[in-house]
Amino acid sequence: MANEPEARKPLLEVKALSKKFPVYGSFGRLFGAKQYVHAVTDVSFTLYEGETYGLVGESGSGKSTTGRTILGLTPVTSGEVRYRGQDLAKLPPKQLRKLRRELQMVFQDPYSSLNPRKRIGRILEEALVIHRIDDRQRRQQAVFRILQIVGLQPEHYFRYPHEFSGGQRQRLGLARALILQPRIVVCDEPVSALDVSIQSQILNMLRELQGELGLTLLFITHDISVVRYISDRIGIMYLGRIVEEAPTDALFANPQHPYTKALFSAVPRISERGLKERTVLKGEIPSPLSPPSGCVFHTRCPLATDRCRSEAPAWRETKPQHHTACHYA
Amino acid sequence: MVENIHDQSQLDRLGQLGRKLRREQRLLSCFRLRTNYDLLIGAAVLGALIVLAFIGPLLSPYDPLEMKVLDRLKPPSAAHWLGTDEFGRDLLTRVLHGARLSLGIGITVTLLTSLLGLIIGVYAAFYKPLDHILMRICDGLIAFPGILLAIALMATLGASASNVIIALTIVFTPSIARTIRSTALVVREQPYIEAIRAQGATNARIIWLHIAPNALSPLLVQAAFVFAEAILSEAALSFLGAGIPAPAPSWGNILQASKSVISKAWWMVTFPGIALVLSVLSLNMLGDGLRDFLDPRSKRKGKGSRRVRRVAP
Amino acid sequence: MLAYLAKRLLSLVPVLLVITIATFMLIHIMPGGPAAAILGLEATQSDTDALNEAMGFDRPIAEQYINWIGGLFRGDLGDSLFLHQPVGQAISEHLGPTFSLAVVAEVIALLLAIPLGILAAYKRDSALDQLVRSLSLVGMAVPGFLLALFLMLFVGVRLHWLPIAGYAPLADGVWAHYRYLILPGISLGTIQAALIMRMTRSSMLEVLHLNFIKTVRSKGLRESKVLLKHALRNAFIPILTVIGQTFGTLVTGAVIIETIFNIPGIGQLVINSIERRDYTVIQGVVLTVTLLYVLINLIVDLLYGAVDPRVRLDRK
Amino acid sequence: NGNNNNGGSNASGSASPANSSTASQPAAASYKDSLKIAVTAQPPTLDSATTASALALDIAGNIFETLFTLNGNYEPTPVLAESYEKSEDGLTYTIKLRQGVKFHNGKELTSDDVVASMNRWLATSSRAKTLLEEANFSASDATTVVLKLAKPNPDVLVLLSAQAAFPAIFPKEVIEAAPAEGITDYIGTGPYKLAEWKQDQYIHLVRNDDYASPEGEPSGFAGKKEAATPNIYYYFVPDNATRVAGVKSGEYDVADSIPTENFEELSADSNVALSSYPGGTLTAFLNSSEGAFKNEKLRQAAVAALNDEDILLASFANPDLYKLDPGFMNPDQTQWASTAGSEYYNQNDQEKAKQLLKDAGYNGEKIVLLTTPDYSEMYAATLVIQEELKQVGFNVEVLSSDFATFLKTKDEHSKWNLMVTSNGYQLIPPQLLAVTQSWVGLDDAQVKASVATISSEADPAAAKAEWDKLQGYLYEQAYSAVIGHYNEVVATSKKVEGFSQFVGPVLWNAKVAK
Amino acid sequence: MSRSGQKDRTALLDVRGLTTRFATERGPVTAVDGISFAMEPGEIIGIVGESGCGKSVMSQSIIRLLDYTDHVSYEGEVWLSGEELLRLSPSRMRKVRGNRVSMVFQDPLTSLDPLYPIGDQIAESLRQHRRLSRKEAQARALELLRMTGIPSPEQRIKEYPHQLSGGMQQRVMIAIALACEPQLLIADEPTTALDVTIQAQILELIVELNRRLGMGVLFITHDLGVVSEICTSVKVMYLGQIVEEMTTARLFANPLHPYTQGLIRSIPRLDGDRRRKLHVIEGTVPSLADRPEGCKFVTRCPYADAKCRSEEPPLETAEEGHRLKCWYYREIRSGAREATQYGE
Ligand SMILES: Nc1ncnc2c1ncn2[C@@H]1O[C@H](COP(=O)(O)OP(=O)(O)OP(=O)(O)O)[C@@H](O)[C@H]1O
Ligand SMILES: Nc1ncnc2c1ncn2[C@@H]1O[C@H](COP(=O)(O)OP(=O)(O)OP(=O)(O)O)[C@@H](O)[C@H]1O
Ligand SMILES: [Mg+2]
Ligand SMILES: [Mg+2]
Repeated sequence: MANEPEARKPLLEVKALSKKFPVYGSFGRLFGAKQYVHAVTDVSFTLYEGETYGLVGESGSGKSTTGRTILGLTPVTSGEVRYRGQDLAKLPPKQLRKLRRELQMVFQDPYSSLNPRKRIGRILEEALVIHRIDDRQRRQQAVFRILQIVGLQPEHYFRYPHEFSGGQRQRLGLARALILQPRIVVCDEPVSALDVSIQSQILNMLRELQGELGLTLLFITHDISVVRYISDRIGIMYLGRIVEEAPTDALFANPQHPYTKALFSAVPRISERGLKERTVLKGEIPSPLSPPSGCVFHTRCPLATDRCRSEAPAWRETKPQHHTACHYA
Repeated sequence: MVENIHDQSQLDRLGQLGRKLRREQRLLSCFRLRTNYDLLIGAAVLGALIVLAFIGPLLSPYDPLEMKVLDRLKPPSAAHWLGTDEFGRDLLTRVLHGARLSLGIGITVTLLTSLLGLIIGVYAAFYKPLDHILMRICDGLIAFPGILLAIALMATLGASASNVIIALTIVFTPSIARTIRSTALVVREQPYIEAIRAQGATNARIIWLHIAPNALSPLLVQAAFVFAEAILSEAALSFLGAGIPAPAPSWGNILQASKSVISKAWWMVTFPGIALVLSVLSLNMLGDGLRDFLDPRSKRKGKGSRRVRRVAP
Repeated sequence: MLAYLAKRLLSLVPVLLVITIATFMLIHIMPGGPAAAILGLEATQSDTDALNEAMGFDRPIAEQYINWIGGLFRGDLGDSLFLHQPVGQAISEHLGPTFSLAVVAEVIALLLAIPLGILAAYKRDSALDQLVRSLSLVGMAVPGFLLALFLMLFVGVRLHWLPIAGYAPLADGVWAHYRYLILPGISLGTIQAALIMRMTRSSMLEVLHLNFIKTVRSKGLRESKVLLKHALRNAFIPILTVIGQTFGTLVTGAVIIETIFNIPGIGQLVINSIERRDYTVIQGVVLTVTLLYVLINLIVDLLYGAVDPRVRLDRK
Repeated sequence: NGNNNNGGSNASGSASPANSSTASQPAAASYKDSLKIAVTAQPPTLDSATTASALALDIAGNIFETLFTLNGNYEPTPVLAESYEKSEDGLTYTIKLRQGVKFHNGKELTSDDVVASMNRWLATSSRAKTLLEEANFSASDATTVVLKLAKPNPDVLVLLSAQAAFPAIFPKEVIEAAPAEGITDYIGTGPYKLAEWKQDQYIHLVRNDDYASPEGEPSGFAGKKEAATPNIYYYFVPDNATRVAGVKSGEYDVADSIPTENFEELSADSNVALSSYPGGTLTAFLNSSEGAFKNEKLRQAAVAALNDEDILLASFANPDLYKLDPGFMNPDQTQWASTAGSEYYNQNDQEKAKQLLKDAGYNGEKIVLLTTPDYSEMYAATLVIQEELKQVGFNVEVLSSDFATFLKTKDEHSKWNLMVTSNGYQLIPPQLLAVTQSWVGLDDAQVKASVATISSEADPAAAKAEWDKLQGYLYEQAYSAVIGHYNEVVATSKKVEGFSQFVGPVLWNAKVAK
Repeated sequence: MSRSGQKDRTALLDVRGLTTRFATERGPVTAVDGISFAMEPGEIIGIVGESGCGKSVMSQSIIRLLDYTDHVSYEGEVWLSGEELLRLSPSRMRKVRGNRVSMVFQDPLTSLDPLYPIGDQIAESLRQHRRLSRKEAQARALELLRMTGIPSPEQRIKEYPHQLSGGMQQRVMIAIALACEPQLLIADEPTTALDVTIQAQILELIVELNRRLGMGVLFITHDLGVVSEICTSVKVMYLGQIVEEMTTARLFANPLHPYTQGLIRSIPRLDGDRRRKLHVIEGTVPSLADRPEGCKFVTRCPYADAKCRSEEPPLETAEEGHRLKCWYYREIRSGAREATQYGE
């Protein structure tokens, strides 16, 4: 799947992206923000044409925010997002709206991301209407086509979102993202609301479609087994930062960051042995309002030293294509 | 397989299917309607009142304004089914005409407040700076008790039906706007709004095609209450002498006049009182029924999507 | 806490500005003036003009407003043109009866509404529930003034149980005070009861569906404890909101009931002042009433904190 | 009601005459020590010189006294005065004051106080200003004052006794200390002192223990005043139904201004006694200064269309409570009662009205009737008139607003054409609103000349003749038309004794059995 | 282990033919359909199954928490140490809840009363069942908190649920459940709402407590990985029925029911070949309102035939401690039966 490194064409480059959400104090907006939620800090990565990049992390680590800022759904605080050379953050709204055709998103909760009062046909057609594509009849045909592609029946055109099962809704979310024939699709936890037996249907479909349509995927998830299955490269996020990035096989064969190691070991594994030996991380994830100094992971890291507490580790290539932010990797 | 979707017969078939599905949908809501007694009774009583208000006076042999002072305050009889008032006018005719005015004011006020409230609420929810200005004004208006505001306005504008409507609209709009705003604020944060924005929709499209329709169902319910409140407030204003000026009959007017003869002419307070209570009751029932009808929880018995993960603190 | 209070008070400033300016404009657009009202039907135009000039109503509105605001900063609401006392005093004298009445009405409403609301929610769809729901619908549909007239005729005039109108201050004795307030209290309380009952029922229903009710039950607690200690307290915030709102409207606008039962409260003061075109009193009352409304809301907000730790202090 | 209730000179008008029983004197213990009376509103002030509010004057009458007052026969009778002398030319009155009268503050009454009070009254009271122009009081010694007039006036003593804006005697210091808006320090010489004025609730009066009463059988406002009940409470009860229910239930001992609707109901109540006294006239004023009614024919058409009987019945409910009579003055007052113009009164002649309309070339112009719901009798009468005018083909609209707005609109003559008001009786025709230009803009040379003649004519018969002519002229020109005369009704509990009424309730000799 | 045929007085819990129905607008629905099983003291039994298959309803039926829901009816018997729970009076039942059997729910935040400090909530059942004084109860609550491994419990005990993180909230839930030292702990998806690293902490805690206190644990989850880590035996549920039950080891080594097989194969495994397509169970779970006749899995089963559609298979014992509901498991195991509808 992953093309040879030399042949890879960068499609989307994220450079030092940061996003802070202000938290207002008792005087509201009057006296400015009191504190900031550091949702995403200094995140950089590149999406190459046709690949799937997996972003993994625990709840609140900033995965969704990364995805949303990349698509300009929420303004960046600093950094840039370059899509085919254009900085999306600096684009006027009108042009950004035009570019949306090529940058689509599949949302985490398939039910609440479908307007409950509209029939599926209308929901899927709306994207075409917005971009003034085709006439009425052709649009309808396009919808039938896309329904078929994601494995639904033309009959479903006339139904309301609540008349679908979870897996079907997720297919609808996908259909909506794909109907504009985008080049990049950000999938924000597209399977985490589904049962295992349905999850595999969606994952298989996603992989097939990617191959057929030549999509580039940014796949966000907290499920390590899923991300391993779907991605070519993986970034591990912790507290708003990417702490490690590597091609999938390399990462699983040889995780270097202590957090990655703990994460992998915490995953309940199907085995016949019963409770296995593992590194259970102590403590809780720190608050993004005041991230720890130095290495953000030092509060829970079994190997932390004084250096970790004071000095933020640099982002460095520890192996070919394998980057880690740890002093001791 | 993908190809044969494009042929015309296939499209026709789907068109038919769509019609069938829509019919089913309609049947389903018919069913939900049939078992919604609040809604049915409320609508029936209200409908009956409206019909009576508009055709009743045509059937009555009396003029609501014609005075026969010698016949004043006669109890109900064959000639005057509900008796006569203090000027010898036929009470039934006046109550029916009063229904026109009272219900008419209710309807107009409801439409005006809903429209204004919707516009103010939706825009306030969408545009932050506007929000602050609009909501401060609304706060101010809400903080000042409605009936007093209405009385002051009536004193300023002078008593007339249209001024009653203006006054009541000013009184009721802020709270409607607030309700709409709070729903719209919730709707605005819904993922499907973000989803449609991600498709490249313009703000106007988002506001009017997505936020407004979804903020509408609380409005419908509240509209029924505004309707009821407007009728009551008109009566209260008239009762205080600040409502519709006589001789035009409104329920409030008739009740106001009945106050001084209450121990002598029970019919003057009883019948318009019943009409008033009945209409407000039916409106409240309608509102309740509507809420149940529109409440998605009453149709989806099961649970929504599961395993929604905990949001970070 | 203090910061929170300061914030609330600060956010009041624009509201008050809006309100006072609006009232000022409103009362000055009102036709007629205080002089005519003081001098009566048969007064001559020149008398009226002279009095208006003496009272300073011939000057530009903006100037009058600024003077008034200036007075406000010195804590001076001005003097009533009609009542022979300062506006502040007039308001405080009229506030007492209104407040007493509101308390009586609210107590009647709560005693009726909360238990019935809880029972209706607990026995959902039972006959009792149906009854409570119908009662609350009817309660909301009967206008207070009709009920008041009925009570006055029946309980006051026919049965002679209670005085039909009037008011005695608490200083005259507890019973003397409250006997005047019972009938108006019932007239006012019924509608409030209907609203509170409704809210209690629906809020309880919602809470009873929440997960933690299962936890509490899984501990083996008695139902009374489940309902009162856990469910009711959790359901209480919306109920409190309604109580706050209804109490707010009671304190600021029991106009009709006060008129019918001749209770010298704020509602009557405003009505009379509008009739008399007693400008300074109208302005003063509007200001007070707004402040009161906000104050009641503030108290309710602080009570939220007492009920629910999550909204304590200045958390938004 | 805010009308002023000036008495005429004849007391026989009361439907149920004053019951002034002072005969039986049961032990004091069996009477209540306070009397509660429900009145319609809070008076604007108790300073009688500055107000025309009947209510204010009723209450103030307990606190303040005048030099002269009217007895039951509407004759001026001394109160604080002891005697007077009139000069030959009728321009000088020398008035001797009664000795030993003390103000509520303990100060003895002197001529200085009288001069100060009377001159203030001459300067502030609008009646005195117009009818006693350039008159002046001075003190000749400590117990004698002298009134000098610019021109002779046959009615001087009547004016000094008048109930409207009556010339109360205040201590001189109080007058000097008074602010521009009027006196606020209510110190008088009357049988009661002001104890408390609870704004918008009640006025509490207590007996003046140092009171020096004039002698004589009580009659009208004159005669002996006992202050029989130690405390009097005037409660302000604006709602009619509440006043009625209150007197029925015993909450109040006396209820003023009983709505006529409740007359029958209260007559049937065994606990309540009703009494009534002539209240005034209900009069239609046509706006001849601007608008459609500038046209005399249209005015006449409107007056021709009136069915006064219906209007009165609708306004006062019970035929016992009103009287059909064309006179502008109190029909019981022999000096001025007149039936001139009766052919134009209560015509109810629709044909004539229609004919006049046609003659006038009426083109459906809108006729606006101005009224206010705050006065139910004016309001009801207006509604009936509207209906009656409609019947003959007028295009009529009612302009109704609250009282304050009504007062304002009344002075904007372009906004209305006809208005009905209820007015208390006047003592002499020149006081009538129907001839006052500032009232509705009546501007007619003949009317002015007549008024001048009446106020300066020394011969009563000639004055009367002139007044007959003037009343006839008012009707003929349809400037205004009396609709009828009405009674005011007061309800008292049967437990009340010694209550009487003249042109208002008289409470100082009343007591309430336990 | 006891066979459900005879009543076993030594069993901690013996559920026999438990059926739970709800009356809904569209008629009665059967959420739990004739479930029978037994468990011994100290056992950890896992119950797995997809969303809506009746896991929660089943567990809540055991302590009759659904009594307060509208229109619920139970059939069958539930024996807890020789006492039949379904026929107990409400007041006797209350003495069982929180005392002899307690529960931990899925979402800790919404399962704690937000308005009371956590100490009070722990103390509540102690005061109810043990009649402890306020002070004693608080002291015991502190002890319990410490036992669940919450840092600085003295301070936390006064805090409110929203002040705690999800992991800590779940520890509080566990402390509440353990307050009266129950014989049986029912844990209904206690880790689903938590992050993996936190989940690991909670699982460790439950296992440790089970070992130390010797109580039985009924562990409900949809996560087969979790089951494999902590449970001794496992029951697989589908549409209100137990379709297969066995020891955990066999579950992954030798599942026999086509549903269980499909389930296990469709999980992306950390050690599997990630380039292969995932196995898929086609179709979706039917709604309770239209449960198929015959075998409940028939709509999604690749091996189903007419018999499966009309006749419901019994719960058969395949081997000692391994029972399942399938007409053709032998043929499928031996490879004699080919997939009829869906190929791989
Ligand atoms: N609009 C917002 N305002 C304030 N804070 C926000 C906002 N959106 C997200 N955050 C905060 O930013 C942080 C990262 O949130 P984000 O949703 O990106 O996390 P995530 O990794 O997607 O988590 P999850 O797995 O729960 O979806 C969180 O602490 C969250 O509370
Ligand atoms: N009170 C009720 N009335 C009607 N149906 C109900 C009720 N409670 C639960 N159900 C239905 O019973 C079925 C089983 O629900 P249950 O909660 O036990 O599923 P579950 O296996 O616990 O699922 P999850 O993994 O989502 O928690 C579901 O279809 C549900 O809709
Ligand atoms: Mg997310
Ligand atoms: Mg469950």
